Amino acid sequence: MRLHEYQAKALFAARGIATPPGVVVTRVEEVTAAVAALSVPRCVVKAQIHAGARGKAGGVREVAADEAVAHAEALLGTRLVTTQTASDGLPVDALLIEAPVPAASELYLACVLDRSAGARVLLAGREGGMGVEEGEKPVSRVIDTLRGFSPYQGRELAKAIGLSGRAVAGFGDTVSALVGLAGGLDALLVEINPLILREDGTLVAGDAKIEIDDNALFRQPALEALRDPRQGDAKDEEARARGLQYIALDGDIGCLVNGAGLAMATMDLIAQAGGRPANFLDVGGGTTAQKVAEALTLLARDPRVKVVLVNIFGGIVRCDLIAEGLLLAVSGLGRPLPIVVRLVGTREEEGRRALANGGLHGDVTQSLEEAAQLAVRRAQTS
Amino acid sequence: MRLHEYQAKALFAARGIATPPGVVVTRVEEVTAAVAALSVPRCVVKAQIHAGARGKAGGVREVAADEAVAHAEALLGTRLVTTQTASDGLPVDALLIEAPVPAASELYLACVLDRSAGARVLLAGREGGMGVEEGEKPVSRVIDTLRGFSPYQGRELAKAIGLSGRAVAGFGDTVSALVGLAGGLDALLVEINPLILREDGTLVAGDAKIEIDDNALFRQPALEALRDPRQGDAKDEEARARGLQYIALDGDIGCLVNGAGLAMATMDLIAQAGGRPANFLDVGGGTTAQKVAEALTLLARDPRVKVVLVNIFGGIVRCDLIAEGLLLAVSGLGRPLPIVVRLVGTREEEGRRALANGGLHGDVTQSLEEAAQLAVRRAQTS
Amino acid sequence: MSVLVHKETRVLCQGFTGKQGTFHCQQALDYGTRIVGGVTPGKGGTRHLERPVFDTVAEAVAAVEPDASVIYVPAPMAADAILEAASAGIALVVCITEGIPVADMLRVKALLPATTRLIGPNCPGIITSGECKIGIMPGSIHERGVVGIVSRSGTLTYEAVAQTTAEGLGQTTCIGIGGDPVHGLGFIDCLRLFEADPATEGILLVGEIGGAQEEAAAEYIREHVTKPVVAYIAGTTAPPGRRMGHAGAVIAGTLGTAQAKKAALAEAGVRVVDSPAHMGRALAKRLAR
Amino acid sequence: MSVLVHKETRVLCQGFTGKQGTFHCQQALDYGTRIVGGVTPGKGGTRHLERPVFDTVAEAVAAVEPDASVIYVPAPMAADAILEAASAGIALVVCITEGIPVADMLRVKALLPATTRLIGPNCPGIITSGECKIGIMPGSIHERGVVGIVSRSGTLTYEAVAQTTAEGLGQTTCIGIGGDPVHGLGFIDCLRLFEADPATEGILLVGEIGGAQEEAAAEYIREHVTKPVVAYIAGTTAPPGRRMGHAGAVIAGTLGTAQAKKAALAEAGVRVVDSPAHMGRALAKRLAR
Repeated sequence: MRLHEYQAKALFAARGIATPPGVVVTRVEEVTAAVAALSVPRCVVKAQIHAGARGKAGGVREVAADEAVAHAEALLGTRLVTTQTASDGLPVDALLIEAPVPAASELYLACVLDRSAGARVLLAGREGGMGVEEGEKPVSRVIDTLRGFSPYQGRELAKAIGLSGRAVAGFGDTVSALVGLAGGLDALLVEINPLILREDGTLVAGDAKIEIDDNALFRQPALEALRDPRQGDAKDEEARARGLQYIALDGDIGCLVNGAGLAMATMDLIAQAGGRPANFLDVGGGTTAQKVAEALTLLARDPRVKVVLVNIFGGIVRCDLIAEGLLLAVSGLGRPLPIVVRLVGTREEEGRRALANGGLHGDVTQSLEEAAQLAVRRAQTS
Repeated sequence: MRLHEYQAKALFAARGIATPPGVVVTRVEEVTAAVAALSVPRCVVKAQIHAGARGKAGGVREVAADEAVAHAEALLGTRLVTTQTASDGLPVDALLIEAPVPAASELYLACVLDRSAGARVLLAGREGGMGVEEGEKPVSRVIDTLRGFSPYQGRELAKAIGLSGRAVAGFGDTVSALVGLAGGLDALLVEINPLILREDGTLVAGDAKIEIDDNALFRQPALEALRDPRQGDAKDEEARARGLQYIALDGDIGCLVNGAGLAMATMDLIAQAGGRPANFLDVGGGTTAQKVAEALTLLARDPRVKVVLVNIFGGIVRCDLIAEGLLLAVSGLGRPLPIVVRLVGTREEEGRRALANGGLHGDVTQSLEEAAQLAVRRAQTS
Repeated sequence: MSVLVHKETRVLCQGFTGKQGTFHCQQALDYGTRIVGGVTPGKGGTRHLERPVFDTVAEAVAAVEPDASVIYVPAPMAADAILEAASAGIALVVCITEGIPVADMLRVKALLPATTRLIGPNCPGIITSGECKIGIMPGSIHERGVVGIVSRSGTLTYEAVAQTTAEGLGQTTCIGIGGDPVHGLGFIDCLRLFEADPATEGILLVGEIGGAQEEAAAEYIREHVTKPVVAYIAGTTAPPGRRMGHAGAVIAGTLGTAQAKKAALAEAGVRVVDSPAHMGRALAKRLAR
Repeated sequence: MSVLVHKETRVLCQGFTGKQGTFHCQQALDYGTRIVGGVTPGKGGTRHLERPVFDTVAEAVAAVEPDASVIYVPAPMAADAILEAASAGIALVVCITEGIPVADMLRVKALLPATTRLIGPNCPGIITSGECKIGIMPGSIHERGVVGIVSRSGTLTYEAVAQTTAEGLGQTTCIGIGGDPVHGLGFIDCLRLFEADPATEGILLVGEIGGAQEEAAAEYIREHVTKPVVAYIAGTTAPPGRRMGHAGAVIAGTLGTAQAKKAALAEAGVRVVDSPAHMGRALAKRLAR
């Protein structure tokens, strides 16, 4: 789960990491008061969406205080498209209006979960901001899981990236706070980019990115309130609520698969056959007829979906139950939708028989490749 | 810092440790409503003081619901004397009124800071309640500081004390919660005695004792609100606020010493000379004239104090400053109070000269033993 | 021969009396696996599936001497179950549970003694065809044979199994290492085992996007594996930055793409198939059958 | 001769530019101690007391090669300072700071490498008379001589020093091990050092109520110490259950009483004095001077 910049900055501030004076607004009418509260001649208006690269897309802009209302009006309620969003962008429902912070330089600092290290890792660099991708590789330090982190390691990291003077102590404190946050929040990533170094040697978090381990949300009850369902694809969220793994893609072939690996493989097969998947969807290893029915209904509601490819390897889950689920949903789809079914494994014959008897109008096959090819053909001809 | 039972139980409950239904009252008028809220035929009335052995002293008693008001009236506002309090007891400002919990047996469970292990240690026993002192020695398990605690260790501890069935899981959960509390609160001790095992195998904390590491209070801001200054000697609290280490004792010779070891040694010397110290007081290694003056004033306010023995080994602290502090306070003591001064170390001559010039009416010596003997003699003759 | 488990392997189940544990242990028993008992705190002393139930793994170890333990404990307590098994000295721990917090797995990783091998979590388990099934894979598709299979995915593994069975190759042992970013045995551990196992003639490696395990495996294969290896990598068409179901299956920036993995493996002499339908056939060809 | 520190010992100071660090380092310099630099994060590159200031201990180690570090860092950050010194490879760390949370010291204890000796915290420090003063003790009362002193208390140590000086015995090295329940060097470590030091002819041990260190020391003395030992234990009249100033000075139940400690020491052949005024005289008698 990702947090908005303003939410992450509130968590930063509570841990003693300095953030620019700022106010969150969700309606244009609130902007005047927000700017007045900051009492600055210029301000930075930042679109709050769950994606980066906002600056180049116009989602982060410094404007004169008296232009803030007009700029907010142009952003609020629109969808912002950046290089990191899907082609339809993400809704701008909130703006963070901040006082500008003059920077002597922009640093980079993050605490990430590194799978190859099997540990949390600190990353720090002299070139933050937009330059982080091109600049020198950040310095990295593994945090030993059992020994834990000690604040002096943060100061040593400050020296390792060449800081001196007052900034050494401040950077060390910031690292300590960051590590505390990552552990306390079960975060996969806590990133400050840029971490603004001011002329006087103090540090301010210019941006804030926090990503939480979804698996740990059960023990982070306070974070549930920070979820913004509008930042995900609506179907992603609905699927999540139903215990399905769903990711929207740009194609026209709906996929309904059990297992994440097989779901990816199905997408690959569709592409090899010359088609484009509309989604990734994993109904899970131990799925039920009800879940399959819900998944099919979900897919059918996407108008771009021209055909649905069902690919099930029945192991624990029985093919006859899958068939039952499909039949449960198919009559209520509200539109004629070709379905290609590949159904193998436990009770596959019973499953195929049920489909035939139940009057499912579709192609049924045992072959992985044939199923993909059939689906692509149906999509092209419908 | 010690917490009251009702405060500790609230912290227990927040961690999922079951506690008996209970209500805290501070006035007799609240008792009827409290008993009604519990809606039980009998209830347990428990005096909230910072000392154990309350049961034998009448501070914990089960009464019929309609006797609760009368019993509360007899307790509230009195001072309860137990084998663990000073002879004048501690004030009963609050009562915890609880529903009785029928016990199949009473267990013992604690997480203590063990100095010889250099680690936190779990203690668990089958014989809790009043029997903990006489019964079998509790089973102990060291918690490795770096490896930390894992819940299965709690279940293994349950087996080690011979629990079976449902209680194994419940006891394991309780141990996990206890360890979490101890670490989270910087506690030196978290104890549940008795931990009531009910017939159905569930567990309830019959009592709750938590002692916090004073040195860690700076990072436990929420706990400051739980401090009950009336449970300490008033002078203890005042001294604490002034950065002095003070402990009230039963004698008549006030002690003003720099250093904890020397302060204890001074008490020992007084006793050897046949006298009784009125207090332990350490003005600290790096004390100031102001602190010394405040300490002397504090001692003089105790009517039992017949003489003050000042014992200073000037190291970092200069004897002339000590003398200055004594002179600062002595005129404002409001009563004639003999003072015996033993002043050695850095600038001792300047100090003694200052005392003489300043008109301090007392005995000044360099000898440790002579000082104690003088003080005892003055106390006997005044 | 086989790797890690065989018909004599004595298997304990943690989370024995739960729905998952009950169902899959029954399946395993039907397959012929020697389930010797189970652990469910609070139910010690009872019996379940005609096997004894214990409160702790330590007790179970003393009573029934298991060689391996399979874990069906819910995610919030699963890491603790792994540590309990390891602390009781069990040599092979197979954790099926999915959804374990990563921070918990970091701690497991740091505490796991060298004497305990962990498979998973979030994996189908391990099976030696016809001998010992530990996990949730459908036993019926497995046949005794010559292929060692190691995979990050569940149902895609079944695909690989079914194909090698259909080709008449069969399997020695099939290991699902799991889809989580922090897990126990990796590709290299399994490759080492298969290389050393006389009964294994060829190896099928099923990878997916995310991380750099496949690249490391390629390096290892180049240096240490003499047996033919066929690989399939799922997720060639997966978009970057999105978690494809598995917590570990995500392309981060330029790291973890299927293209890079395929290239590394091909370079190491592995036959990489583009289609998941061709795994069995390609291996049969390599084994010249 | 002496133990742990001598006139060649190069000493670093953490918390160098603070009020405490400045005052006591000046005193140490006046005593002749070789203070070679200090650490104050954020002040690296400046100079203080005519010595270089560094941001980190690692930098200081590279530049001025200290043998020991003395810590005057405030309590909330003092444990971190100890760990920093240890991680930079400093062999002797003397922590003067009082009021460090016990949990922090547990972590220090667990992380401290065997190559680093810690004295303190909450202690006056260590001094080899006439050679090297690391800590807050008044240098003027010390005289070169033959007595090794080890003590849990501060000003009571000065009492012991003054008495041995007055008796004409003087001291080799005087070590304050500190009054906290969890600390570095203990009585036994110091007894071992004094026993091995040819210049030390007799040992003065100053204990107090709380814990069981004195009892353990008695055991050690019986088995391993051949030199005369005199001991005083403060707190014979202290009430149980109250912390007498030092966090470690508390009688818990029947544990940690002065009586038990005195008895154990006497049993081990130690001359135990009842009066703190008799420490020096008793040792002089033992040494037959």
